[in-house]
Amino acid sequence: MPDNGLTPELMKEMYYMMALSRHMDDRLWALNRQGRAPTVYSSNGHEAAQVGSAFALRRGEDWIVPYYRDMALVLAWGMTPREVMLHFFAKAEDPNSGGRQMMAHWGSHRLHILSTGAVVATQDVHAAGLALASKVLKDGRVSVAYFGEGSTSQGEFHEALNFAAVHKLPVVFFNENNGYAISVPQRKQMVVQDISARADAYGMPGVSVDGNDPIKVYEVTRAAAERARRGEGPTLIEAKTYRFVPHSSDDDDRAYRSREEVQEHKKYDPLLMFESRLLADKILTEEEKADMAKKIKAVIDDATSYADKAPLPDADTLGLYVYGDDSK
Amino acid sequence: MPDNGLTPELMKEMYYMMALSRHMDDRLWALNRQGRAPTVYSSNGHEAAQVGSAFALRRGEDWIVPYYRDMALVLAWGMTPREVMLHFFAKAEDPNSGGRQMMAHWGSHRLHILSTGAVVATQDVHAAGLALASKVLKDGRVSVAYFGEGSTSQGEFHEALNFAAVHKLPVVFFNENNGYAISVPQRKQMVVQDISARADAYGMPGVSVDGNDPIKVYEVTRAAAERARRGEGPTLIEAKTYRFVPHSSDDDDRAYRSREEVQEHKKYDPLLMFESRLLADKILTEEEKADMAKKIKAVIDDATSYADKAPLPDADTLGLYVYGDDSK
Amino acid sequence: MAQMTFLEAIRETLRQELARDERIIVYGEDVGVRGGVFRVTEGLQAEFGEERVIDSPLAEAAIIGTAIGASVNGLRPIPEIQFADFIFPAMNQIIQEAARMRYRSNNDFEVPIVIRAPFGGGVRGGIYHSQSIEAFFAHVPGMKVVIPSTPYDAKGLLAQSIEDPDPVLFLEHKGLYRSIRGEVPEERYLLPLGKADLKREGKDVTLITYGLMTQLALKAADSLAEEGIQVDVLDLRTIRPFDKEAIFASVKKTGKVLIIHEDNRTGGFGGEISAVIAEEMLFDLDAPIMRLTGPDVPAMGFSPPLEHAFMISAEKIVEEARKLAKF
Amino acid sequence: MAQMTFLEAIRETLRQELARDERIIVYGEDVGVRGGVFRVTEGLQAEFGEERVIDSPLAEAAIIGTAIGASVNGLRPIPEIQFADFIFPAMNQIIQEAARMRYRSNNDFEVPIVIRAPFGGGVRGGIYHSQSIEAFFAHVPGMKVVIPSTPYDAKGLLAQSIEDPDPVLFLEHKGLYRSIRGEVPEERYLLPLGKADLKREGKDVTLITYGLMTQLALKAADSLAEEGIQVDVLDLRTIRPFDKEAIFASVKKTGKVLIIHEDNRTGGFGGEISAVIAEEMLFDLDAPIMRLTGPDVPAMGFSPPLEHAFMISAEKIVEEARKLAKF
Ligand SMILES: Cc1ncc(C[n+]2csc(CCOP(=O)(O)OP(=O)(O)O)c2C)c(N)n1
Ligand SMILES: Cc1ncc(C[n+]2csc(CCOP(=O)(O)OP(=O)(O)O)c2C)c(N)n1
Ligand SMILES: [Mg+2]
Ligand SMILES: [Mg+2]
Repeated sequence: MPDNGLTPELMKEMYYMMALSRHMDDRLWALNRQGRAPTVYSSNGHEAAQVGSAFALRRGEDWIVPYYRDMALVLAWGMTPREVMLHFFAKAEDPNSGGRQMMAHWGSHRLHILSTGAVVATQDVHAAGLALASKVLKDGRVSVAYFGEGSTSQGEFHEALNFAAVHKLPVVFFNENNGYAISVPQRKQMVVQDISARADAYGMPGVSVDGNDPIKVYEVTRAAAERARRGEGPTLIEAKTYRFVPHSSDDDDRAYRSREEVQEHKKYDPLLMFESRLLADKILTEEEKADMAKKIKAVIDDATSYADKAPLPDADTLGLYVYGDDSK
Repeated sequence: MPDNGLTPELMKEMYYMMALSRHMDDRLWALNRQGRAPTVYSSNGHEAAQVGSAFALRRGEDWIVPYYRDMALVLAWGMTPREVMLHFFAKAEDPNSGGRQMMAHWGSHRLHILSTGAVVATQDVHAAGLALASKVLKDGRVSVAYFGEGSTSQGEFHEALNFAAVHKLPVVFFNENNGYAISVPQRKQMVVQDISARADAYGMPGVSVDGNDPIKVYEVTRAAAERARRGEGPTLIEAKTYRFVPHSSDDDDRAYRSREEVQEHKKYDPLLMFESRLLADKILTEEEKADMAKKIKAVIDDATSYADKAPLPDADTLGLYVYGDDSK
Repeated sequence: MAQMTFLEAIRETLRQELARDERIIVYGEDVGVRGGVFRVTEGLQAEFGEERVIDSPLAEAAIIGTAIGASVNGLRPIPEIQFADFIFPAMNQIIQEAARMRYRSNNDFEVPIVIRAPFGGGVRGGIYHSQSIEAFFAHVPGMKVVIPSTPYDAKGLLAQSIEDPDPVLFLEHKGLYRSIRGEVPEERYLLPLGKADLKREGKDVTLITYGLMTQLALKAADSLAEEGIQVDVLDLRTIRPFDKEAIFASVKKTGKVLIIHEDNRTGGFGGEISAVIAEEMLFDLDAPIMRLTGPDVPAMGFSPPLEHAFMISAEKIVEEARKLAKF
Repeated sequence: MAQMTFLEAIRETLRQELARDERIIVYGEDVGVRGGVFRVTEGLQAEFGEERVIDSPLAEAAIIGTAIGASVNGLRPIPEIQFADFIFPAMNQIIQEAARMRYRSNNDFEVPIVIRAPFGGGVRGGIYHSQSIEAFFAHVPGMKVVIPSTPYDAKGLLAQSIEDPDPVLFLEHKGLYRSIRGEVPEERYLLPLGKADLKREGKDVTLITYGLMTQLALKAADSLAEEGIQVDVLDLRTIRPFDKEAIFASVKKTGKVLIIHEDNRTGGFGGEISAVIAEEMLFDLDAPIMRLTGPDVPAMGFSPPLEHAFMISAEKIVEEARKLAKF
């Protein structure tokens, strides 16, 4: 195996982030089912793709433009569990939106996570724009847009890739292909099997990778980021993965996919597979694993109770920050 | 040469249509320069692509959704020179828009030319929609969208092709690639050299053809239309050609391309090349050619004077046809 | 007569219309197998097949643009936009194409499509699942904009929208879907576009509104009646065209007007209503023309205090109407 | 002071700003080598290079969307939409993204971009090269909409728009580009957004307008003066925010209001202006609030009789103002 820069420590950190996200996600569903928050969007199943790619970038310095599926990504990028929970509970302190946006609409200037709305594929264009500035200002940053395969049907996906290719921008388009857009399976969304096949239309490299393997994802993302930093332009990456839970807590996925199908995919659970591998390779010990589990539980408990107690935004703040001069 | 269904008579008709369009175009520019009409959009240079494709379809039965560059197309499709001139002069009798739209915004329900606006790439989606109805209603029609290479940067181009591919619609996307979008050369518009390379992203066949050869264009269009009629779905055709005149009469192309470049392309003038070939192949005689030239002049003279004398729309009609119930 | 929710009335109308006219197709994101994210189209694909109830790719401009083409070539498409907030990628197709097609072709073409979209807030949707979008489209000549407030109206207006030869935007307030029930005749009936419905008669103040706000206004009217204030509740039902005659008749009677909408205030459709009154009825007025609207912030916040502060309520209506009555 | 056309004033301001601030980039379709289809950006690419004056692909959503991203990462983009009629494919990026970014992020992000777009008719542009689009954007919290009427104003307002920390739509009426000349100081100056300019003082009637219509109103004011009618010509300069104080001050004085815009009547911004007057100044009015606007047809016809029938003229203004004066 060529040196990919991944030390055992980094791999353990990756594993930790994946496990943290999975457990956070489980907690969010539990809280939702208890009626304590109205909506969950999950990264459950996508952890390897998200965490693997995050580790390949300069976290906090490069720009990411995530979508609602990307909790594992923003955790790996530096958002704390408390911050995620504050967002989930829509509290005033939520750094993503101050409780203004529904869960999973990420954003943090400090962390270089561009604020996101809900309209899919807009983030692709924004990432190209961030990269346009990097090219002009020569700041050495790479920008990465994250998006589902369904969103590639949008015109803005096409416009973003084309613009970025023409201007050789330092940007990576990172697709998390889970085979469904809510209930719509990929074959009703497009004829091609691989999202990466769309890269040729823009004269940029397209690469498909096993999105359940964080190391492979790390490697392709790293290569794409390096290429971007060298001034050679954008790359389209497709990480093939699966979503283990419904689209959101408002969805019921039994209407559109069989339990057998879901079970089949669970055989390739990215978290469990990575765990086995790290254990087998003796990168992770059973003891470390147990410690991490304990730590994760503590961190999530802390985040939950902190966020639970935090105040809601004041109704009087409704009119603030429509314009920059409002704050003066 | 395999039998492509093109009889000498049809080839002569093709030639006639190409020559008619070229001479119409020359007349439009002359009228514009005399101050008798404010704007010309030309098909000058694109005649082979447009006429060749028209002859491969069921003219008047299939649907075409042209763009402003397509005067030769609509003439070949059945619009009369008088109708074109009425449109150019924005007279009440103009069947395209009753003088409401600027020149080259074609449309005729009778001829199955869908009314077009100016926003590029919208027609791609409309053609897919016409074809969706054909699929449901099984009317056997094929729809064809025409568009420039610049317009393929628009999101709606992408959405149209994807939608058509998923639903296997009987539609053909016909690109007239002249290398420029007003002043912007293709290399600033996209990285790929061939528009047809964009077809793979939708899992549909893409084919590039010499757009200066009406026979070749005819053949690929015919194959695409047959494929569509067989229920096998859409095709993307790229006809490579050149525009010999500025983008419109408001443009000055010396700012963005050299006279040498234009002269170089004139060596491949589709009208002159086709004429030589028909003469060499003895499909057309010098005498027939002279007769046609005479007829064309007469037809254009007639159209010009007819349209010139025709009344302008009455100002009182301004409020008509905003809604269907207005007419009641 | 059957009691139905607002949502059921729409579903039943779609079913009845699909059965009545083979040219009708319904499509959009998740409308088929899943029956729509709100279940409005539940069961329709099973009943009418995959060719007439279509799960489309995730592309709003394509959804509307293909509907335009399909309508020209003989179908009667009823595309759905999953949330009104996501209609913006299709604005070009709606405004520049669907709404201008008849005019630009000098009546040679028409675009009979009905675009359905759930809109509005108060349902914990946050900034991107709560928006009111009607003002953008009510400004567009060539468009019609229909916004029903009851199950009965929803059926009659939807059937009429399908009959209409022009593009109709049919907006369904999410707050009505399951909260409002009412009697709905089984047989087909049509309610005209452009005619308001005086949902309650009074004499002191005119409340002019549409959609969910009509229900809130009716609640407010009850409370106001207890205070001895009698209000007209004029439900516009359609805002383009809108029923000036009905507005003028009510204003003539009361001399006092409160216009209510959830949409942002500045540039909202309330301004237009106010303007026609100020143009034509100025000397019939006994008080300033007042508007009670959503505030001028980009959209509704997600957190309950923010959502609550944004939303119109019966209480807020009572308060404003009372001020006017006492004016 | 130099005499300049409206168009030259904009070009010179862009040049001055590009020279002043390295973070500014100008881009759009044909703005580079060709200098724009109206020549507004002529010479800028030669002077500032291909990296700062960019010929972009033909894709409006990408133009605006990349400007958003670029502004977040440190640039000050001034994207151009070639004709305002072609802004619709970018509506989603403008309304849902640029205008909502600050609010949705609770002030963590801002989008300082200036979108320039030529708009308006009377120049033989027909349905798709003549439209007025301001009402769509004036309805959007988070947006600012600037519409200058003179070369002097164009410079000061464009410079201020560039300074502004929020997205600004800067609309340039094509009818002003070469027809209007005026003195323009060479040095940089800023005119505040949200402040109207009383371009002429009268006492009998208030004309409220913006853009090219200001010039027509000033012409009308001359004719009216000959008849002994003195009008206020209040040029709003920016319609979001708009200057209520200046409106109220003038209405207080004259008691008679004529609002003028070329945009379609129903749902146009005139309704909003009328509504705030009817809300706050009703008892200062001596006559109905009148609007003189483009008619409710999808857009301006191409043929001269149709274009002429659509357009506002000084004569039409005189006629309406005279009626009001005599009221
Ligand atoms: C423009 C737009 N239309 C519709 C929606 C509603 N919607 C939210 S998520 C979604 C499916 C997205 O699927 P995909 O891109 O595959 O991402 P996944 O959720 O599978 O990760 C839809 C239709 C939206 N957010 N934006
Ligand atoms: C959405 C949109 N943006 C901008 C324009 C202005 N415009 C008209 S034609 C044109 C260039 C089109 O180039 P291409 O598609 O290559 O067609 P060609 O004229 O070369 O045949 C532009 C930018 C438009 N009509 N529509
Ligand atoms: Mg997916
Ligand atoms: Mg071209």
